[in-house]
Amino acid sequence: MQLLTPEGERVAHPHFDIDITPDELRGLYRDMVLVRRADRESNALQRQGQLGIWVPLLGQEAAQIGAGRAMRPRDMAFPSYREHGVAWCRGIDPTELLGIFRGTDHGSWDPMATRFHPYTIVIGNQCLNAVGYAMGQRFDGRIGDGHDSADAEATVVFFGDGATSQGDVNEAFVWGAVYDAPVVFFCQNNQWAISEPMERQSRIPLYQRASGYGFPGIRVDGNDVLATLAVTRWALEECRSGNGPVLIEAFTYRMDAHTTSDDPSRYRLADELEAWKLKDPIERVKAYLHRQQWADGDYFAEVERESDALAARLREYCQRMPVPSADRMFSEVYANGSSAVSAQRDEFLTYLSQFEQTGGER
Amino acid sequence: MQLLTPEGERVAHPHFDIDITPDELRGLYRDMVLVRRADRESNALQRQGQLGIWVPLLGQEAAQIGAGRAMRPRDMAFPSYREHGVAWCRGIDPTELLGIFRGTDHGSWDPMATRFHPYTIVIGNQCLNAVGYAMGQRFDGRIGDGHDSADAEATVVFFGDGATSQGDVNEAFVWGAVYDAPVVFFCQNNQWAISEPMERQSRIPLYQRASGYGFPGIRVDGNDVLATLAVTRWALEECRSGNGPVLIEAFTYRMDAHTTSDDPSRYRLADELEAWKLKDPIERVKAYLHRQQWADGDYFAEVERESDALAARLREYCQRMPVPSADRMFSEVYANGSSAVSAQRDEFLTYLSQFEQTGGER
Amino acid sequence: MTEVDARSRPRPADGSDPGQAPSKVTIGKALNLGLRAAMERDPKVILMGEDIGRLGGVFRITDGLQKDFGEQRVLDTPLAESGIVGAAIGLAIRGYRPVCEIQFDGFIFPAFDQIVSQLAKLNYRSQGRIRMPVVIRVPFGGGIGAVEHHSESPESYFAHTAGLKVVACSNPVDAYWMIQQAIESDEPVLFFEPKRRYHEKAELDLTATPVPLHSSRVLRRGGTATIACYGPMVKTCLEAAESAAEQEGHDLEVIDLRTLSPLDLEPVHESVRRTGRLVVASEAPGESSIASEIAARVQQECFYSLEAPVVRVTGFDTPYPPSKLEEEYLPDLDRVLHAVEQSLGW
Amino acid sequence: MTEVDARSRPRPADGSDPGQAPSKVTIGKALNLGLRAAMERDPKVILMGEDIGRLGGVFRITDGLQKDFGEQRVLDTPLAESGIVGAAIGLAIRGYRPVCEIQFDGFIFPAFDQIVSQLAKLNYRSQGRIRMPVVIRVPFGGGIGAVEHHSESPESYFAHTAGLKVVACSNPVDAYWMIQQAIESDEPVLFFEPKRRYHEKAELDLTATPVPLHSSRVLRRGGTATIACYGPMVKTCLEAAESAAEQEGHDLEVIDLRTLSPLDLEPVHESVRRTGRLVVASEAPGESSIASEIAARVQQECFYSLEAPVVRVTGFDTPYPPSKLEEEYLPDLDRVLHAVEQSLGW
Ligand SMILES: Cc1ncc(C[n+]2csc(CCOP(=O)(O)OP(=O)(O)O)c2C)c(N)n1
Ligand SMILES: Cc1ncc(C[n+]2csc(CCOP(=O)(O)OP(=O)(O)O)c2C)c(N)n1
Ligand SMILES: [Mg+2]
Ligand SMILES: [Mg+2]
Repeated sequence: MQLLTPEGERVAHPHFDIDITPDELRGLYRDMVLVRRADRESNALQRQGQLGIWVPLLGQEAAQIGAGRAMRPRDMAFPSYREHGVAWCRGIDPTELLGIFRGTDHGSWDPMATRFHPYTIVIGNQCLNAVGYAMGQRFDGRIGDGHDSADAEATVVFFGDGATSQGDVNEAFVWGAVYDAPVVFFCQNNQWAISEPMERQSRIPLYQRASGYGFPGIRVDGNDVLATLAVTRWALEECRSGNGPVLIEAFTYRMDAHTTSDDPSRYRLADELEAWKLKDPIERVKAYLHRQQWADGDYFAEVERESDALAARLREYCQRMPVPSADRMFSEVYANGSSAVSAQRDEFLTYLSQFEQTGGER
Repeated sequence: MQLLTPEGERVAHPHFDIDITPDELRGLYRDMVLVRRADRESNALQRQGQLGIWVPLLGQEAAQIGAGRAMRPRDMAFPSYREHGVAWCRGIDPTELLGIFRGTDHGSWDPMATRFHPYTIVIGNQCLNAVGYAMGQRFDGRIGDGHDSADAEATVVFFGDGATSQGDVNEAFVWGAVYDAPVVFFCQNNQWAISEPMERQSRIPLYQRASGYGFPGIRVDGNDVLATLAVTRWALEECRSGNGPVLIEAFTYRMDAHTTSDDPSRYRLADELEAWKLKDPIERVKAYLHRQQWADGDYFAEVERESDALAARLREYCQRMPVPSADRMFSEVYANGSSAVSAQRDEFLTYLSQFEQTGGER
Repeated sequence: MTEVDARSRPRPADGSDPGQAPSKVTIGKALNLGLRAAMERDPKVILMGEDIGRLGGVFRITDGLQKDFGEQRVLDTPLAESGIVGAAIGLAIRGYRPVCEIQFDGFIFPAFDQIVSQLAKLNYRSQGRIRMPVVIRVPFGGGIGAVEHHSESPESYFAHTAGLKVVACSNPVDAYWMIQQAIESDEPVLFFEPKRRYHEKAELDLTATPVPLHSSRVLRRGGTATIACYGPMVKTCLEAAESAAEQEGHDLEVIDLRTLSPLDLEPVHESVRRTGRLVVASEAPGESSIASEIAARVQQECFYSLEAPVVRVTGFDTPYPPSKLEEEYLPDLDRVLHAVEQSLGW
Repeated sequence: MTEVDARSRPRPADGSDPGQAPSKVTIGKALNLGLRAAMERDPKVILMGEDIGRLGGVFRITDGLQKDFGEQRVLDTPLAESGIVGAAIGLAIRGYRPVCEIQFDGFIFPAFDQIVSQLAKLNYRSQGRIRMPVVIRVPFGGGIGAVEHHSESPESYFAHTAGLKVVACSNPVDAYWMIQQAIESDEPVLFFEPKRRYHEKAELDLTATPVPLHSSRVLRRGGTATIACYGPMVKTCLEAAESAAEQEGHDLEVIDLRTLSPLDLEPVHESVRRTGRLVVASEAPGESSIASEIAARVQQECFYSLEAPVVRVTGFDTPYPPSKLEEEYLPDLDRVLHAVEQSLGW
């Protein structure tokens, strides 16, 4: 499924076409440029020793912005660990992602207020959690004909091509189907699970997995923000009206390393990257905006300035991030506390205070 | 897929037809009668307090004998806990199953010699183990064109409709497909997972699950021993020639309780059972043997006598089964032993011997 | 069954006469009543598990609840434990209070990853923004003549996992209150039920004030030695204490731990300071277990009071044996007394 | 790299000069060499895991092995840990000797069910007819500044599981021999590798006779107090002992446990009988852990020798913290010495 070719030409589609205003498309363009810039800046911050690790989204901007912008405020998102673009769409400032990678926290945003769950690192876990949440949406009467559609809700869960091999992800397909849960399974097939190509996970295209469970699966050009937006909107509408779940395979490419600790030159050829560069998700929108005269040089320059400012803000923020104090280790282990943890905290803080008193080094 | 109707009429099938001699069919009949009888006797032994629990196969004789008889000696079987009929085909005497249910052992047969793995109780675990074994068959060069087909091998793994929801089973589909493992996934859909009907596990027929993983899935009338035999033979041949895996859904019915501890009247209607009785797997073969004049009253009486003898032998065997001595608890915990376990054994046996010395009761 | 419950349900399921003085109920029934009370109190409480609906669970703990509360509050789930816990987590995020039943102890392991990586950590990870009011009920332990995987005592795995609370009930009164307290708390609670004691009976006074969930409790006072135990071993240890009193004139103190993580060892320390001797009894394999933890802590806290080392009497460090051997495997009255003798003979 | 290895491979991967005296190798390299030696010796040895082939594993422990032994002996598997262990079990039944790599400690939990229910029990269940020569390699512990789930110390879960053997190496020499011994044994071995020490170097004498796999080892003799430790804590404890010797004139005995289940505590008992004091050091949360087990057993075996309670210095009973706090979380030299002081000050 494609609506915008790599050359920036608009193509029609019988089922999934979309009406897009110049304003909207400029917005999508701006989203993609800004999240890419935040991603590159964070990557650079890692190189400068400011972050322990970074997980790049480079190349997956269209998939994430398309999906993220298709969601309504009431919808709930369950990310994996690479969904910086979706986070952006949920109103989470890129600075709020840094703590995870700097090692100061496990995500600083409010998952309930933003309807964006904490990043999940154990591959696949979040898919079952998302299905449970979506079951709750259904139990709450938030879907189906009877309900005012403005109140209707659905859930989108994000995972990778590698994740499709995990038991949890497949159990999520079972549960989603059996409970008609309003959940969109959004798989970003970026062709690689660290060093392993898609063929190590499946014989057949991943969107076909859904057919084994009795719900629709569709592959979309994940580098085409319009197509991704259209398909995700449709899938969410399916869910909100009680026909969920839906599996979307966004066919895209991880243009950078798996993480800053990874060295892709050990396992993939540079040619592959070059070929995918021609399908860049941002370039094609830029070309189309140009061609349609929906944006001019001034506009592009303005977005550029905005992204410079964002990068500068990230840089500055990162360097000023406070190290949490030792008692963070012991806080919120339990909702109601624990005698054992409190005792350990007290003992450890007393122990630490020795050093302060003597001015000693540890 | 059906080759023999419930009324005992032979129907043709374009792809899966089978040539069967009178001898062979009598053999299948005999197999089914005998395993049913062993099953009923074991069930009765439980009622008499001789077994802690029994897991009936009643109604699933055709599925199990069809699959079991399709296997060659070199093929490997991984059962769940209800595969008494398959055990029979692997040359395991029904007495060898009793220890599990009487609580004297966890299965007394030699899994390597019989190529019949121990019963697996944790739902789904065996599917991954079977795929691993089948990968080994492939690594050993036991499949494919280059190889003499008499040496070729494959694996059959048995599981239920409920099991299809487990992560492990779905991971087994992934691995089987990715490694082209020569494994037949043999799902006995007996309509129930204890009290839960099929609809709690899947929206769509189970054989369709395979399409999500890119290998063939087929539903067969699991109460039709000929059809099951034909389809399993075909599937094994697919595997042995390198085209595995294959999923077979044997559509059948659990005619008794889940186990002797279960009370199906709490969750299913007697009507359902009555309807399935009309599709009894043994009756239709008997009718066909009659109709074809491949067997007469004498033959049926002979099989009856044989099954009486088997039942008597089971009864007798069961009552004489020795309780293992206490040191069994400590043996074969590790292949090379363990200082900790040895110390515990010595201490416990010394402790026990006190009572013997004093003649005291424990 | 008291009037309180009788009012809301015309025919008490235990067959007792409504409006009568408290009658005896089993642990199983007490759990059922406790679940019912929690569900009546809070519409967000939902039950999830295999065969818990129409069948009422293989132990009938949820008997009648689907009939009365509907299929949306008592879910017969797909056969997938990771799914049960994983979906329960999602439902908890959505504001529900799921109570999951794991059919048997040995079947909790497919859910281990969701329990350890998500359930235990989400409160911490989100700095308290995501609460995890999820209860996982686990009928545990041996002694019922079952086949493999149906007699495990996996509680130590969870006690070793930070972020989980772990409790075990040993009698109907505790069962009734503790299950409700667990459901009411905003924390993930692993709730272990002594399956071979499901049929033990006691009077249930619904007007009593329950003891706090995370506290242990002295069930029998005595000065000769202390026994700490939990779950199914409590009955064994109480019987051992009676026997020791009758036969040897020993006066054993018996403490029901009730909370396994965090442990509430104050009553144990207090007791050991008086008796100088401690036996820890548990069905589970002893190696790197809760029993080890108790020994490790008591030897520290009561170093100068201990007149003998802490003695553990536990299941062996072997797989649970075929059931004909389980009487040998499980610490029984004699082995508990033997451990007491070891301690006294030091 | 010694001549032995150099002969079979013209260009040693560590860049050393073949035919030279033993040179220093890292733990990571020693594991790589050990795996290579095991694979050369026995064609049934196969490696399985995520990214272990072309990439050589995220820690490069399997570097170059797929190139030399082919894709059928070094399998880049689907992303599914239950699959890795579950398939390894099947391969073991078929006569292979699989060595599984779990990419990081926190990702072993999806495989927990297969490990606990099948891997640990099949030898027992089949009365020894099915052997389980499976090694599961787990880079474990913290200290590398990683994100969540990459710094766990899950070894106690496996020590508590009957049927598994559990070991941890702490230096290149042990790494080299222990991995080969684990592969050669017919038992399932959980093999813990101290990931933050992968780059520690030592000389590797390939002609030496290795100590048996399931034995602990005194690394430093001393009479003031005993420290028992394993894995990444060994280096910390040796440094602590040096520091205590220099600063306080204390003479600490340091024992590397090496085998975590079964424990080999004889050397510990022997030592404690001399020193009267024991500190157990481990990164893992202490509750119901291997450290608890050691304390429980030593207080029993050395009751009259102990001049102070066994002191545990461990990770806290909390989830592993964000990495900026890990220096506080992990027991460091100061905390080990503080524990020694506690013991001495009793
Ligand atoms: C259960 C588990 N196993 C292993 C890992 C280590 N790991 C992190 S990312 C990754 C690859 C994921 O690939 P994919 O699902 O395609 O997502 P992508 O990283 O490409 O976005 C692996 C193996 C993990 N995080 N969790
Ligand atoms: C992991 C696990 N969970 C739960 C159980 C308890 N249990 C035993 S059999 C069964 C139902 C199995 O149904 P199905 O797969 O259809 O097989 P059938 O019994 O019908 O042959 C359940 C839930 C188990 N054995 N293992
Ligand atoms: Mg990927
Ligand atoms: Mg079934």
